[in-house]
Amino acid sequence: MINKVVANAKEATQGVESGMTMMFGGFGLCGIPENVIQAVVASGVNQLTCISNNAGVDDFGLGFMLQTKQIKKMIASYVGENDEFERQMLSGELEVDLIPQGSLAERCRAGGAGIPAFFTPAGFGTEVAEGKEVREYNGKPHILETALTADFAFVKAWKGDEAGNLVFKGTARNFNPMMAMAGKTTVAEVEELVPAGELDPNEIHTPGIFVQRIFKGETFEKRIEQRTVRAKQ
Amino acid sequence: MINKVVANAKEATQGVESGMTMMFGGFGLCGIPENVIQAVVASGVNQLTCISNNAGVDDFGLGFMLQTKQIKKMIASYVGENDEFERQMLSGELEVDLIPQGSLAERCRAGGAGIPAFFTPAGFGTEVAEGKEVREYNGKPHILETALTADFAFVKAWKGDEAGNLVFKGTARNFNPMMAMAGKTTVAEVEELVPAGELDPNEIHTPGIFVQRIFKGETFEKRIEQRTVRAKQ
Amino acid sequence: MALDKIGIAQRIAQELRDGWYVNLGIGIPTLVANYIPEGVNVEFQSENGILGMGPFPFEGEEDADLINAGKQTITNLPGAVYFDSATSFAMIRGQHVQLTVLGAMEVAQNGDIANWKIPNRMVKGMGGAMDLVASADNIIVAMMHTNKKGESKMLKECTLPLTGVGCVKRVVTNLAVLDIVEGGFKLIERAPGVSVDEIKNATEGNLIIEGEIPEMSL
Amino acid sequence: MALDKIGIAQRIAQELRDGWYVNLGIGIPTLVANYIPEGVNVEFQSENGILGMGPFPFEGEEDADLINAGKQTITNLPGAVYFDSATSFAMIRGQHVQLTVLGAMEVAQNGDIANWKIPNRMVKGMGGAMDLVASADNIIVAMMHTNKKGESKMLKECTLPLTGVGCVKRVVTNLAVLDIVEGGFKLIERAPGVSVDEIKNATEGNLIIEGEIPEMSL
Repeated sequence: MINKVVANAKEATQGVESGMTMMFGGFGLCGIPENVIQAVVASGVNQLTCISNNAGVDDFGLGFMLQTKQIKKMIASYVGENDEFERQMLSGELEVDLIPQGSLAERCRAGGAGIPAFFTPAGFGTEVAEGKEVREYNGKPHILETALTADFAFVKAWKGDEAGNLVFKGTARNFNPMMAMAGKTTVAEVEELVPAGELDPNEIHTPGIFVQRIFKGETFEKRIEQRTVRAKQ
Repeated sequence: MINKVVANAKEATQGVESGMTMMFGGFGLCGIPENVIQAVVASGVNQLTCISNNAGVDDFGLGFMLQTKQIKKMIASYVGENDEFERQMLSGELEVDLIPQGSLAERCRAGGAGIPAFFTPAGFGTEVAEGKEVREYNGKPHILETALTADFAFVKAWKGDEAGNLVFKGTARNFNPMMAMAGKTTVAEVEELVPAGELDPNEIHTPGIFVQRIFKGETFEKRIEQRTVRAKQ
Repeated sequence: MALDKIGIAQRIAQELRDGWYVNLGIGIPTLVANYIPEGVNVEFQSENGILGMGPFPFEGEEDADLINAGKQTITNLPGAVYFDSATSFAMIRGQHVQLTVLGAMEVAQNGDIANWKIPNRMVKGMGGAMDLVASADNIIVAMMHTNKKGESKMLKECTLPLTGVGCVKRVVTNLAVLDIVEGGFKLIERAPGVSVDEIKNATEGNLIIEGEIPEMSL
Repeated sequence: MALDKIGIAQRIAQELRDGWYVNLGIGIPTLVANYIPEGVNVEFQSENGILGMGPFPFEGEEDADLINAGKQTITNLPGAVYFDSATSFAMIRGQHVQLTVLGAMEVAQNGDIANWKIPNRMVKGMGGAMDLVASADNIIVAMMHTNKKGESKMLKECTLPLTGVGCVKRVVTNLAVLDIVEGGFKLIERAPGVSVDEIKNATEGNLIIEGEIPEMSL
């Protein structure tokens, strides 16, 4: 067994540098690597290209890194929950590449899977297709999309073991598995860290081969963005 | 919940016709849909194109369908365990398309995922690349491979529920999840069939949306191809 | 009288067929789940990674790890399953989802749709909408027929950046049900008490009216 | 004396480095797992869907659902994980596996390898070999230096259909360790008691000999 355990978020983010490309798992605030984000903020690195489905909210998640202006370019599919983001984007301070959510997911998977490019129908005839090769398959136009990789991929799992194997909970899985595949160095923060052999090998979502460092997150706020409930009858 | 349960292999294979393309999950004899294979043999359909990583052995798995000469064309990655196969292939009775195992897996996934084509390095400079587009990425030549789909995909799982959700065991998972995605009609045979809600939604490998019919297999021989053991100390 | 959002959702719910997997977008489409016809079994997919989505949780039972694509806390139903985003869009792109219902800012008479960007003013991003509209065979748009200024959103050509081209099949608005056919918007049904003239006035694109146009029954 | 299969496996085991994920092909490569150097932690991947492969099971404990790529019954070690074939080759193609060891029928001095087909005589298929050799940065071939007739399998050019082009980095045979370099096979080590001349005679391709060639230490 190859042991991937490191002590904490600070140790897990050793080697991050200004100008790097970083992936952050999560959908909205669900399943984001909270502890790593704090550590990257504390590291003070900047001019980052960040790949994440969303950009957090003003005072949580990647929103922290927007406040500190550490992000030079954002690659995302939806950024509608963040005023500071919109301000920086419309003022031109922040470069933004918006891409379809499914293409984002598939491009990360492709990056991890050694597939340099693939055809998808998503975005044909829109701004997203500008400059991209178009080819017809099954009577339908498709555009050629390329793989995404990152210097660091930061993901958050529910449980993990010493070998870096990860299990996610509910819809907190989202982009985490593909980004784990696509990082040159992949860092996983987990709520529960167990010895190798404790996870059922049938129930692991992300094999440890994709994870270089794992640690038990210091704190998890797990903030809810839209608390919707119904009354008890 | 959309109920996918059918009574048995015979009912599950309703609609199979001569000339169809069929996928069969499994690696060697591990994780193959034994009961469905018997039903397809019994149905008497022929001129089939079969997509499967292997072709069974002479007297088990897809070997049965070779004996009955129901298969016109075989698409596989490795067929080294089957004398009748080799005979039919070398005599020209059987068309054979051998493709790299990883490309086979990825082409099935692509078929199910609406990705009509992708680039892979596998097979560049070999027979496999003949007639295929070559493009360089990251300084390395890649070939363009296209998606595979099938009229019927037959898979075998360990557990399944009424909604068609599937859980596999050990290395019996192999090609089953991708083929489940790529079938116009996907049929799953399972060792254990449980009511919807009994499987933990975190632990399902193949979501029921990919499965049109599910049944509890009548019998499972689960033959072992190479029984290798060590002595108890 | 023109429909409210609930009415639009109720009308769209009539389109659901037994055995369908359905993706509901944010806003009005989400409401469709509340009006599933009797005897019709459908499962709702949310592209962030769940099939078998249930209603909102009871107060105090919210789980931060269980949300829908609108980031709302939800529950799951028996038979539900969670998956990653690549698998989710494999379902969508691979046409395993039978119906997509989403909102729009503009729809054009050729089936083009725009719903993700107003240049220099609002850029929220397309989220999963571009994948959904490019992939699904069956796309229904839920929207208001006109904007707040009373200007039509049923256009000859979209003015905003497109989300997808020639993909919309049917539009259900507060005023009407319209199908995209060769030559324009074909009027299928009127909202209760809404006249054909009202619909005509609210539609900038070519409106095709053949025979008597029935009222919706909700 | 020329090495036997176990000797070849032992020599290749010396190439393992701590923290590596390793794919071992069928035949001699499989034996490498028995000779992992002290203090070196590696994990073995089998492309049919397991990481953390363990030894053969005790008699009576075989599980039909747990085999390696050679279809042999196996066990798993703590930290093991099962996955599907697409994920397995994502690991391989995505270069997450640090070393691939496989057999061959022929190797050419430019790094070409042939191991899947003898036209009109034997066609077993390439299995995962084409993906492995096209993807891995570090490929070691384990094989006999000559065939049963004594003819060299270390060639100027492969005569059989190729599995991959220019991909082999190192060959460990019963006679020698050879690296593929600009210009041919560079002789790195001799099997114990095997002379440089014996290796020269058994090598059809260009053999590069620089300085004193050390004997392997096993």
